[in-house]
Amino acid sequence: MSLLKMEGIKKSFNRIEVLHGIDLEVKSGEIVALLGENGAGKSTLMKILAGVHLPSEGKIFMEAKEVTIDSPRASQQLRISIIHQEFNLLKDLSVAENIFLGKHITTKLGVINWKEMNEETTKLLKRVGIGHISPSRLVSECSIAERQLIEIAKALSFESKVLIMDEPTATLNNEDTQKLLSLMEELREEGLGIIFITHRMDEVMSVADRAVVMRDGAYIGQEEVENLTKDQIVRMLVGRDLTNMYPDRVAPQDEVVMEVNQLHISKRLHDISFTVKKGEVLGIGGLLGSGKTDLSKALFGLLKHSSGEVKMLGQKVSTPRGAIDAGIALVTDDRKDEGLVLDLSVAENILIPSYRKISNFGVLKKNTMSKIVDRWVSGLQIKTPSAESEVRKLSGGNQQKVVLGKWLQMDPKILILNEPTRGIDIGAKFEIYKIIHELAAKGIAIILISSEMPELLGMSHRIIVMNEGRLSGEMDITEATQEKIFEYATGGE
Amino acid sequence: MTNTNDNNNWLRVALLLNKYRVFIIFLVLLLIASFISDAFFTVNNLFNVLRQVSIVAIIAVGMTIVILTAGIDLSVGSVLALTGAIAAGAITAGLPFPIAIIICLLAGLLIGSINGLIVSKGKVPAFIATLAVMVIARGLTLVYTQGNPIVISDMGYRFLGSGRILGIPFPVILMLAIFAIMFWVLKHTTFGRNIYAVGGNEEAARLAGINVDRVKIGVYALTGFFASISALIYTSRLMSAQPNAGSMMELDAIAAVIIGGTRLTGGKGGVTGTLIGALIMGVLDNILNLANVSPFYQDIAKGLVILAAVLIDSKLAKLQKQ
Amino acid sequence: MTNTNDNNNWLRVALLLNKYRVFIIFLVLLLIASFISDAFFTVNNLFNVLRQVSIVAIIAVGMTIVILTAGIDLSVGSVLALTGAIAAGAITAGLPFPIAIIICLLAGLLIGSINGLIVSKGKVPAFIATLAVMVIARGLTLVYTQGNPIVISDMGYRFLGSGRILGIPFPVILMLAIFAIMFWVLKHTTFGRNIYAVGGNEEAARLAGINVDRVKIGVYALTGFFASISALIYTSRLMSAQPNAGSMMELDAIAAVIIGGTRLTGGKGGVTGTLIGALIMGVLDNILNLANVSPFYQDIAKGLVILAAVLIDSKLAKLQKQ
Amino acid sequence: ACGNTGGSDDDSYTIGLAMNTLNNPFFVDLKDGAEETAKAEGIELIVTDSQGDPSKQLSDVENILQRNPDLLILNPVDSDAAAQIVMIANEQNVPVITVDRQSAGGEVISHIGFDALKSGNIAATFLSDILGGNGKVVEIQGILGTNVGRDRSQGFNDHMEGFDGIEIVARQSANFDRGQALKVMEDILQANPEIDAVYAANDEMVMGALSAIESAGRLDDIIVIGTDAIDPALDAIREKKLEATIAEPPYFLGKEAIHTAIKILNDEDVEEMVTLENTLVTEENVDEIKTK
Ligand SMILES: Nc1ncnc2c1ncn2[C@@H]1O[C@H](COP(=O)(O)OP(=O)(O)OP(=O)(O)O)[C@@H](O)[C@H]1O
Ligand SMILES: Nc1ncnc2c1ncn2[C@@H]1O[C@H](COP(=O)(O)OP(=O)(O)OP(=O)(O)O)[C@@H](O)[C@H]1O
Ligand SMILES: O[C@@H]1[C@@H](O)[C@H](O)OC[C@H]1O
Ligand SMILES: [Mg+2]
Ligand SMILES: [Mg+2]
Repeated sequence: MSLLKMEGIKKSFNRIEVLHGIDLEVKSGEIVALLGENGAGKSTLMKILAGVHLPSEGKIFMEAKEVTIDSPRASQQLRISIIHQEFNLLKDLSVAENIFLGKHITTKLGVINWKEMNEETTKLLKRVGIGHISPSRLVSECSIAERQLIEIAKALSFESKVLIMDEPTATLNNEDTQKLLSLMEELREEGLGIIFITHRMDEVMSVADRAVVMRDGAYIGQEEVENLTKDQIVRMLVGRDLTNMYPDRVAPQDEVVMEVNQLHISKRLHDISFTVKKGEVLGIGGLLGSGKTDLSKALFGLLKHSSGEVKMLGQKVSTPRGAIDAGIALVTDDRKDEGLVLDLSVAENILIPSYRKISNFGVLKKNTMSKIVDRWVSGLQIKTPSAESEVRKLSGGNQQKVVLGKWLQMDPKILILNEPTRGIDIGAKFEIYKIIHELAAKGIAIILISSEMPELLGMSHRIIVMNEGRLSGEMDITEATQEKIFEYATGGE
Repeated sequence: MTNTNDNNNWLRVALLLNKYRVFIIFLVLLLIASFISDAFFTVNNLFNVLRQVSIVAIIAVGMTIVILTAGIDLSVGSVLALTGAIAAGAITAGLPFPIAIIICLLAGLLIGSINGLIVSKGKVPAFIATLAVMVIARGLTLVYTQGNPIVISDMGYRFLGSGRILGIPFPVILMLAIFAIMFWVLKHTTFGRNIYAVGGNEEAARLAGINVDRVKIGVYALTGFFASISALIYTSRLMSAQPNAGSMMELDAIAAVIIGGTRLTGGKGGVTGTLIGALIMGVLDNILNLANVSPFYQDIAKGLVILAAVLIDSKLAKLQKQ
Repeated sequence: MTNTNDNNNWLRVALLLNKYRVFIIFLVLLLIASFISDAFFTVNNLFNVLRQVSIVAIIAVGMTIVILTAGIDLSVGSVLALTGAIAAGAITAGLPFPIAIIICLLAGLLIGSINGLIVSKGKVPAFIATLAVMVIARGLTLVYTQGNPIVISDMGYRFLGSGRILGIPFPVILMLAIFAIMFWVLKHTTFGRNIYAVGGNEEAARLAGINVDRVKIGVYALTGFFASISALIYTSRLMSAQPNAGSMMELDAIAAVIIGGTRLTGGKGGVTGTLIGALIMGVLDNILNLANVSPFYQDIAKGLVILAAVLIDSKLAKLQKQ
Repeated sequence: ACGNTGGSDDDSYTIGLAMNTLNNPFFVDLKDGAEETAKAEGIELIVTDSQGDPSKQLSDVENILQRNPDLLILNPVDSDAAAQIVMIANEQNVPVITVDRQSAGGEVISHIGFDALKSGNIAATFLSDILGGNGKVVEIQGILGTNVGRDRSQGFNDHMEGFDGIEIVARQSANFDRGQALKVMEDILQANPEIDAVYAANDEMVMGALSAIESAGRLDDIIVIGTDAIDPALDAIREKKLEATIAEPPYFLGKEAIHTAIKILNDEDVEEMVTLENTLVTEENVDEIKTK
C-alpha cells in the first residue's frame, strides 16, 4: 500500500530551481534507496518532507490523502521521522535531552520526568548499539560516530510510519553499519516505510527493495534492487562504468617524514609511536571512539601533549600553526564545526589556510587567489552556483570537497585525512582516490583515517589499528584483511 | 575499563567545581570584605546588601533566560521606569494599590511580549529591537511623567520595598522566591528545557518541532514582568516613580548574568550563577562605600575587581579541563 | 544548464540588493527628511550632519571589526573620554599639539590592546572584559581630570574638529578616509579576511592556522585607536576634554553597526553598512531637532523610526529569499 | 554617634556626603568645597557618588549609615526620592541637611541652596531687557528629570510669557551636557536663520552652544546667557563671546554645608533654609565675582 507519495515536486532557492519535478513513492514495509551524485537534490527533497522547506510546486500524499507540510512539527504529526544529513544536536545538553528534544516526557502536572526519560534513552541507545553511553553524558563529549547513532536513536524515539535516513552510515564503520542495516530490516518488518540515502552501493544491495536515482535535480529512473547489479546502479548514477576504484600503489620512499614517539595525551591517548615515510599512505582503523580523531588532532598540535613528541622532518611540532608551517595539513571529520566557515564563500574557505602564503605584506594577490580557487573548484568538481556562493548552501558532499580542496592546495608534506570521503558520491570518490594516489606518488605522506574498510584496504600501504586510545596492531597491506583489522580493533589476541 | 567509576567520580567533582566556580570567588570576596570593614559582617548590613541587590537581581533573572536563548534585553531599565510610573500614576489616580500593582505587572508583561514579538515574528536582532524599545519606553515615561517624579503617598505601599517578614526584608524574600521558582522552571519544565534548546541551536530546536517563537516571546514577556516587579520595589523604596529610573541597569543585569557564568551566545548557564554575580557586584558597591573609597577611585576599584574575578574564573576553568 | 548565466545574473542582483538594503531605507529617510524641513537639504546642513556623525561613525568602524570577530567593545565611550583628557592634559602641560595627538593615539592603541589581551589571552567574554575596562577608564578619567573639564587654548588644535579642506569639514574627510581604508583592509588583506574567518567559526580558523589571538588583539587595538581619533575630534570641537564625554556612545556605535547589517554573532557584515547605519541615526537626530520636536517625544520618534527601519529590513531580506 | 567609626581621637566627627553625581563640574566643585572645609575642620567625610541615580543614592546612604555617621549631608538627585532617603536616616536618628536640591519630606534640619526659579527669572529678565521685549529666543534646558532643570525653565518661561514680542523659536534639552548642547545648537542654527538670544540652563551647555554659534559665524548676532559661573564661562565673558551668566558658585554650597553641619553637631542654632545669593554676571562685574 502506498504510504507516502510525492508528485512533481519543484523547489527553487533565490529563483534558481534545484528540483525540477520529482516523483517519489514509499510503501509500507519497504526500503527505498534514494541515490544520486552530490548536489543532485536528495537532501532538499527530504527536507521538504521534513517541513524544513516548502516546495515551490508539487503535491504530497500521505496514505492517499493530500497533505501540506509547513513545519517540522507538521511533519512529525504525520508520523514522518527524519535523520538529517547534518547533525542537529545540542552539544551542551545531555544525550537524553537531545533524544527527547521538543517532546520531553512529563508527569501529569507538566513536570519533566527525568527518570523515565533516562530509562527510555538507555533503551534506544542499546537499540542502536551504544548502550554503554550514559544518558546524562553531554553530546559535546561524544565522537562523531556516536553522534550519528544518537541522531538515529532520536529518530527512532518517534512512533513513525515513514523513516527518512539521509546518509546515516557516512560516518559509521563496518560493524556499526551492519548493525544499522539489520535494524532497518527489523523496522521494515514492523511495517515502516524507509527512505535511505547513501553513497555506498553495498548497502543498497544488502537492504534496499527499490532504488530511485536523481541527477541534477531531475528524476532519472527507478528499479527493483533484485533486478540490478552493483555496476548497473553505478552506471545509472554516474552515466558510465567505473572500473578499478583504487589506483595501483607506488612504493613509498625511504625518508621518514613524521615520527611520533611515545605520545601521551592525558586521559585520551597512550603511548603512541609510529613513523610515516615519504609517499606512504598510512591507514588508521579502529572502532568508534577508539581515539582516531583524537590522534589526528594530537598530531596537528590541537591537543596538549602530556608527554612524548611529534616530529616533522626532525622538528618538534606542538601547535596548529607550527604544524602548518612544518607542512602538516589536517582534514577534520567535523566539517560543520571545525572544517568550514559556513557563512563565507566557497572561494574563501578554500583560501583560508593560504592567506599568509599568497599575500604581499598582508595584501592579498587577487590573481593568485582566483587561480587557486578555479583550479580546485573544477578539479574537485565542486557543484556550486559560483565560487562566491556561501558554503552553507552547498550540498553535504560538495561541502566536504571544499574542506579537501582547502588543504590540498597548501602543498603539504604530510596530509592527515580524517574520513575524507564522508558523504562523497562514488564518482567524486574515484577522483579523490586518484588525487591521493597522485600526491603519494609525488612523495607526499598521507595518513588516512577511515571507517570504510574497502577504502582503507584499497588505498593504504600499511595499516595501524587503534583500541581505547592505544595502538593495538600494525600490518603491511599484503597481510591485511578485514578480519585481522577487526580483531585488533576489538583489542583481540 | 576498571577505573570507569573512578573517572566518573572525578568527573563529578570537576563538574561541581565548574558549576560553583563563581561561588568560590564570591566567598573570597566576602572574606576580604570582612577584613576591610568591621561593619560588613553584621546581619543588618548583609540584609542591607541583599535588599539593595534585589532590584537588579530580579531583572537579572529575566536577563538570564533571555540570554540563555541567545537573546538580550536592553529595555529592562526603561521598562522599570515606565511600569513604575504607571504604578505610581494609578495610585495617584486613586486606585487601591493592589490594583495598581496588577496594572503595573500587566504593563511589564505587555511590553515584554512586544519585545518578544519583534524579536521572534519580526526577526529583528534582539539587541537593536530592545534598544529601540528602550528608547521608546524612556520617551513614553518622560511624556507620561512630563519629566517629573510621581510621588506616592499611600503608606501601605511602602511595605513592598521596605517591609519585613520575620525580620527579613520583603524584597529579599521576593528575590529569593523568584530565583527559586525560576531555578525549578529551568530544570524541570518543558518551557525551561526549551529555553536551553533554542539558545543552544535554534535550527535544531526548530527541527525538533519546538515552537521557537513561543519560547522567545515567553522569555521576553517574563523579563518585562520581572522588570515590573523590580519597578514595584523601586517605587516603593523611593515612594515615587522617577522618570530616569533604571538607566544603565541593563548593563548591571547583563554583567551579573555573565559573571554568573551564563554564556552570552546562549544555551549554557543558569540563575544560580546570576544570583551570585549580582551579589558580587552588590558586595563590591557596599564595601567600597563602607571603606570610604573616594568616588573617583570607586569605579577603578570596581572594574579591577570584576576583571580579576572573571580572569580567575577563566583560569579555574582551564585548570579543571586538564 | 542553459540558464546558468541567467541564474547568475539574478543571483548578482539579489546579492546586491541584499547588500544595499539599508541604503534603500536610508534614501527613503532622506526623502522624508527633506519633506519635513526645507533646511534639511542644504549643503551646509548636510555637512553639519556628517560632521556630527563623524565621532560616532569612526568609533563604529572599530566596533564593526570587533563585532565581525563575534566580540564587542563597551569601553569605547570611556576610552574616548580618557584619551581626550590625555590629549588636553598634554597640551595644557605645554606640549606642542602634534605630540599631544600622538600621545593620545598611542594611549588609545594601548587601551585597545589591553582589551584585546584580556579577551584573547585571558579568555574572558568580551562583554564583561570591556565593561570592566569601560568602568576603569571612566574612573581614571575622573581621577585625572578631578571631574573638571580640561580647557584647550591652543587655537591651532581647533582645526581637527572645526577646520575645512576645500570646503569639506576635516572630521568628515577623516571619517570617509577611515571608512575607505577599512573597507579596503577588510576586503584585500590577510588581516581583514582573517577577521571574517575568526568571527564565522573560530575553531575552523584556528585549525586553518590563523593566529586567532593576534586577530582579536588587532581588532580591539584598532578600536581603541579609532576611539582616540574620535577623542581628538571631540576635544577639538569643544576645545576642552569632558570627563563624562562619550557616555552611552557604545550603544550608538553598536546600533549603527547592527542597523548597517553586521551580525552581532560575527562573521558577516562590513563597514559600508555601518556608515549608513550611523548616518541614519544622525539624520534622525538632525531632522527631529530641525523640526523642533519636543524632547520628550524625540526619544519615542527615534525609537519608532529605528524599529521601522529594522523591521522593513527584515521583511526585505525575507522577500529576497523567495 | 557611637564609636565603631573607631578613630583614635574620639572627638572627631564622621559626616556622610551623598553626592548626586560627580560627572559634572558643578557638583565636583560642591564636593571640593565640602571636602576642603571638612579637612580644615578635622572631620572625616564619607563621600559617595550616586551617578545621577536616585536608587543608587538610597543604597549609598544605607551604606553610609552602616558606618554610624554623626550627620548626613544629602545632595539629592531628586527631591521626591530624597524624602525616603531622609526618612531612613531619620529612623537611625542621624541628623540630615540637604544641599542644592531640596527634599520633599522627612526631617531636614537645614537646606543650603540657590533659588532655581529665581535663576531662570534673572536670565529671562536680562534677555527681555536687552531685547526690549522683542525677539526670537532659544532655550536650552537642563535634565528635565531634575527639579533644578525644571524650575529654571519655569522661572524663565514664567517671565517670558509676559512679552508678546518674544518668541521662543526652539526649546530643547541638552541634559546639562556640553557635547549634547553643541549638537542641539548646531541643528537649531540650521533651522533658524534668525535667532536673537539663547538661554542655557547651565554653563556647560553654554560652552557647547557657543562652539556651535562660533562655527556658524553668528557670535555677533546672538546674545547668550548661561548659569553657574564656572571658570570657562567667566573667561568667555571676558573674551566677549558670552554676554552673561548667573553666579551660583557650588563651592560655597559645599563649604556652607560643612559649617552648618558643625553648628548642628555643636548644638548651635541653624536656619532651616540657607539661600545663597545668585547674581547676574556680565562684562561689568566679571572680575569681581568670587567662585571659591
Ligand atoms: N538553502 C539553499 N540555498 C541555495 N541553494 C541550496 C540550498 N540548499 C541546497 N541548495 C542547492 O540545491 C542543490 C541540491 O542540494 P542537496 O543538498 O539536496 O544535494 P544532495 O543530493 O543531498 O547532495 P549530497 O549527496 O552532497 O548530500 C545543490 O546544488 C545546492 O547547492
Ligand atoms: N571533549 C571530550 N570530552 C570527553 N570525551 C571526549 C571528548 N571528545 C571525545 N571524547 C571521547 O574520547 C573517545 C575518543 O574519541 P575520538 O573522536 O578520537 O574517536 P574516534 O576513534 O575518532 O571515533 P569515531 O570513529 O567515532 O569518530 C570517545 O569515546 C569520545 O567519546
Ligand atoms: O547648575 C546646575 C545645578 O544647580 C544642577 O543641580 O545640576 C547641574 C548644574 O550645572
Ligand atoms: Mg545531501
Ligand atoms: Mg573520529
